[in-house]
Amino acid sequence: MRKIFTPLTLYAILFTVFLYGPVLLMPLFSFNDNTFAVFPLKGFTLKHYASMAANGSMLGALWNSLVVATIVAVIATAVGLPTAIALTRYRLRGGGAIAAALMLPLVVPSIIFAVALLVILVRILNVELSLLTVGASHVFICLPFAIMVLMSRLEGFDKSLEEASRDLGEDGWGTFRRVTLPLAWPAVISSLLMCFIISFDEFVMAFFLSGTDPTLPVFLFGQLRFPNKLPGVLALGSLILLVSTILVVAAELLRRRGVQEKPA
Amino acid sequence: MMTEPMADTIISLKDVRRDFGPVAAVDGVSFDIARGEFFSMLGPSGCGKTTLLRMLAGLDQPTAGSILLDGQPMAGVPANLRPTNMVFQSYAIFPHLNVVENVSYGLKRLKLARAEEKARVDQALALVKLEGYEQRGAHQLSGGQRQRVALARALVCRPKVLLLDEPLGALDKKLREEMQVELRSLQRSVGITFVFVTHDQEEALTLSDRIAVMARGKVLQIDTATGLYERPYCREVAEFIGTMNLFAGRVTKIGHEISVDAGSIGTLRAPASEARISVGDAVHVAVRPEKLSVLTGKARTGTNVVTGKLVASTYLGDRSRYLVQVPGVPAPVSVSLQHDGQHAAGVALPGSKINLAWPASAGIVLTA
Amino acid sequence: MPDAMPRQTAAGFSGLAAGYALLSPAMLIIVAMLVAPMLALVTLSFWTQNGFELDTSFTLANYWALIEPADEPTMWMGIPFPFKNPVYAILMLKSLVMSLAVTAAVILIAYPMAYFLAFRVTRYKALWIIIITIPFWTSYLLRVFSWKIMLGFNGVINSGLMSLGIISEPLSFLLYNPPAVVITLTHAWVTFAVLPIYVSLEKIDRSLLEAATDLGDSKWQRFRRVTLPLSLPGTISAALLVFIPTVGDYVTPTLVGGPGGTMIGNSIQSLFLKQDNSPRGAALSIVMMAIVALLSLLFMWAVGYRKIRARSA
Amino acid sequence: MQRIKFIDRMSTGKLTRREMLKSATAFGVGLTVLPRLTAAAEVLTCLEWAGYDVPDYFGSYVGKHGGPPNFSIFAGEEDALAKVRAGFAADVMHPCNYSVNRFVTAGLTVPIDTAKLSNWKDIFPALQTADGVMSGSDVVMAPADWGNSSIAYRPDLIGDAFKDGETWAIFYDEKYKDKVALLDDYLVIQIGAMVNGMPYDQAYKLSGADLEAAKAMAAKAVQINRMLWTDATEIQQGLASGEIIAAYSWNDTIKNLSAQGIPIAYAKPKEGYFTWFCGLTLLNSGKADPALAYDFIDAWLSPETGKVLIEGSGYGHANMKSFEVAQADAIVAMGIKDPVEHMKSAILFKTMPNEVVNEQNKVWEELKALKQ
Repeated sequence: MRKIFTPLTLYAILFTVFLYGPVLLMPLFSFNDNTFAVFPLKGFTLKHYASMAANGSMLGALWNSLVVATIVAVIATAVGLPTAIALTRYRLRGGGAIAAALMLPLVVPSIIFAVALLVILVRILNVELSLLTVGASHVFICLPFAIMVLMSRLEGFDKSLEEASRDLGEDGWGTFRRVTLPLAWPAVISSLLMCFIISFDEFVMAFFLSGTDPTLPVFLFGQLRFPNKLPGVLALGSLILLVSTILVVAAELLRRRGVQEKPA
Repeated sequence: MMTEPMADTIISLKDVRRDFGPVAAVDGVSFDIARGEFFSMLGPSGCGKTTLLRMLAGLDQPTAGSILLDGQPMAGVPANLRPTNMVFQSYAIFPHLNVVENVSYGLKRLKLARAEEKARVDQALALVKLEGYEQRGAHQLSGGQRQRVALARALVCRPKVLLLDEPLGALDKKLREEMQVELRSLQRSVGITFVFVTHDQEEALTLSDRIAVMARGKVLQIDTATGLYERPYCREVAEFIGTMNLFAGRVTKIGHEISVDAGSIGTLRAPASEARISVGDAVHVAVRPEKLSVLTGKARTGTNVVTGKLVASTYLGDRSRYLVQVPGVPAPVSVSLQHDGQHAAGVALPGSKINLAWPASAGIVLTA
Repeated sequence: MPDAMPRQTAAGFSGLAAGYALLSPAMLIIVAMLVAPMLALVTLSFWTQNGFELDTSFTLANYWALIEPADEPTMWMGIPFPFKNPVYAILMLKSLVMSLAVTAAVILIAYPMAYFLAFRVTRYKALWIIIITIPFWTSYLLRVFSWKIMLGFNGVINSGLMSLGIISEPLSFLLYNPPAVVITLTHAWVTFAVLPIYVSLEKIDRSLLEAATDLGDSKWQRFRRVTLPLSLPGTISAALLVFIPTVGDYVTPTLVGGPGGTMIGNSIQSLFLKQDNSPRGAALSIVMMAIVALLSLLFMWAVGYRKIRARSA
Repeated sequence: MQRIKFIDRMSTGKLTRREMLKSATAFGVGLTVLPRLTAAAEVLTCLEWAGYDVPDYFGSYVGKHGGPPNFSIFAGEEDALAKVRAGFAADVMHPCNYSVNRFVTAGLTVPIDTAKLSNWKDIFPALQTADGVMSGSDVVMAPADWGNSSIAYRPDLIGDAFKDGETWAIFYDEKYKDKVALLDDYLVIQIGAMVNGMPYDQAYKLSGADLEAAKAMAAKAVQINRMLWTDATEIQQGLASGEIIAAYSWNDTIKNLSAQGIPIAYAKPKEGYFTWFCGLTLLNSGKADPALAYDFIDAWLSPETGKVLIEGSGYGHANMKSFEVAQADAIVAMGIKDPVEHMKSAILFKTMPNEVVNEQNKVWEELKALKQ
């Protein structure tokens, strides 16, 4: 009786094709024996991967981005969660205005923030530009996203669950840890993922606020200007794609094994 | 099973089956429901009653078998096109709509004239006594009010059959009893067939014209409240409805009465049974607590007597409840005694020896 | 704020103090990183710049320059712009239109996907969600570049259409124009929109959907009358999430837009970096922010966001 | 590094109580923006173009100091200027002659003492005194790399566009709509004026009413050009795929496309072609020992660096000796027979007054915005 192939499934597949279509050109051209990413393809080569592996500063930039994005995702979500709880669970005076203020970073073009922050950080606070300044600016631009995602989840679930936990003897922290957090978990994961992606990909802030350690987008922006460097960049893009795919599949397999090990 | 054709059948189930993977939630069920009947499905959770109800609504499809609704086969008819409406266990009040919008939800597709739609909504709200709550939002209603909205919303569509999935489960006892009365009178006044799912036997007995007792996906017995109580078909039904004392034994003779050798307590006699029984079968003789009496003198003929020790007695005002340990019977025998002068309150003391008697006609022979 | 039922705080929480305490880390970050730059920006917009020197005497000239009327309106796409410096108004309008187009496209594309995730996927939900986020682990710049290959002269689309014999000459209108910016931005933001919509769909009590069916709704009616209204909060979040930042984007127009694809962000960037006129740049950004904020509020008001939120809470 | 130093100083008791307190407070204020207040950098910091942060270009510096300096990458001089003006501390910056004036005017530079540069004597004399190198009597930029800006075109696709001689007019000709590409720069206005007969000496400083008059040509170019490119990859891809048949290009386009076997020619248009050069400038915000900065600049000026530049990317180098050590065919591939003669025949970009830069930028942005 159950229909497996519905129009909606077909749509989901088309959607995935739309998402991946342009992205998969990267691996395609990374194996193409041509400096230029144009059709027709010339021949198979691995030399672009060799040139990428030899490019120490590119790998350094990749590492910088991974570290920054991970820390930013954790901090933004950790700060966003109590904020979302406060905004959904308490009837705060001025809560609406606060919520609106928290969304402001979305409205301001990042270049303006970047320049203004640069002046404030360097001129007034006398802070040296580094990955920390990039990270701080990323936490700032990720916060609205984290809060939005978390709020939409927290608004949904029954408050009596938290009250039940209090009733069963948990204190505020225990209730948070044993009830609120597990229930908000899908949104926490969404928030972490979203913040990671935003930070990993953010260019303008990083461009202005990085010191002598570039993040990957800043580095790539420079590299893309050199036609000779392009294939190496495509090789890196493909590798990132491959690694993230492997990670995801591995995580899913582990998860499923974990599920099966539980007695039915 | 009782499947004789009824004069005016509205629902007819034939060998309905629903499998979830290897588990049969509903395992070959057949019965009919008459037009205008208040029909309940009673059973412990997981017995398949809700699944059966959802199949009537069209929210679930049978794996096999057929459902006829007012003579029409329902296979392939989606829920929205069936002449049934449902009151959900959670009430499923639309949170984005107010009371009137909720109640008129099902009317929109009929494209009635505004006045008529309003008249029908008002009538439905009056029926469930919710006048004055028209503009309330779903989150501003109490549990009882939500239940009434759900009822009005379903009734306003004038379904041929109203399906109710434990609609009183979330209400407190007083409100529940009130609602039971209202539900019953409502059903009489609108004359619509109600199919009611519950796990509360008292509720089922109070409300229903007939009750289907279910277990493990099967219907054990369909009968009126009296029928279920007085003439259970099997031990399971007997134990599910009210309290039942059971004495195990083996059939030794079948005549106009049945004789059962119950081991150490001797031979028990019981009236002939509808069930197919032959000599040598292992059976139970079942007897309700209120059919037992404490024997003070000599037993009359045609009376079964057992002897035991009183372990507990509870004073309940109009009656007392005794628990009597009878040697050879695993569970203590439960006795309910009316305080009608014959038995004074608090006569027997725990530990004292006691003789219990019941007329042979009060017992029932149940197979295994 | 008037409200029918005042929200209760969770039992035992010491009320408002705890609430504000929970807010404080975020507030601290926002104040430090938002208020200070914003104040700087507002102050700057009232100053003038001569070369590299800032004249700190108060003036409204920067705002006046944005709306100063002219005798002869400048025509652009058949629309008259009666300003002395019509470029700002033109770019503002163009940016808004492009951004709205992106938002509409993103929501239209993301909604069915979110619906699929919420209602059709049962066993591999997490896997699906991660699958749609994987492409975003690669750099945005690379994805934009990939779109150039897709849309370009010898790109996938042109090569494909030519090998199928549908066209004989490569189509050149695919790249370096506003539609290219819209396509690229849509691709870039669509996953961000899927997540909040998915969350709000996932939250919908399934018995509400059954109730709607039971009350006679076909699948489509049920969607229109129950699913869609109940998923509006997430959908609106998603729309704002996309609309607001894309208005001020300037990297994508630079990369794929060609001269016709420039947006207001490019103008702001040029004022700050190339024309040594940061005060006017600041004024332009403030006006842009105000317009975006106003439009967002208007939009939320129009769809009755508050009402929806209050009811579904 | 800083942290190790900090701990080291703390353990040896060199850290004062006040410094400790300051650091501790700063640490408490925000872990996220952990400021490094002890700012005596022992490493040179260079603001460099993306892609030029490779040791090949400053081999002798690496040889002497054991490693490369720190780099902060920029993609356009405007970004770099904004960053430095905002207070970013760097010792050396790599501007080009047409933009260095903006750094000088902004008061960010320090004059260079050429006596400290061993390679200065071998710099092309034309470059030693060129526009942009000198600010008054001071040397503010040590010229290092140079190249040309001219028309790169596909001879196989160009048709008869250049039958009357190679010309910039192709970018302003309706016939070549969507087949040509200029740079995204106000230079489009200046070249437009040159096509109309104005010499570069006047075109580069167009302003006011003259600039208004020159707008029409540029507006035409905005409509006609397929794109206005912002990076070299974009334009080389376009030429490689045949999407573009002629483009404003630097020398590396010729080198890269020929290497892929794509027919490509570098025009000598009748209106003239351009030479740009870039060099190294000392910034006043630098915190490192100036001797390090001079070592770095000197490394850039060495013939070895020139050889790498000529052979590797097809650009010229300011040191005359580079052309002696570089492979002859690499020099020919650049389209250069006699470097000295070559430099004379090209138009050297001029330093524009800052106000003119602003004004032309404004007009240029407006022209692009008004494209229908």
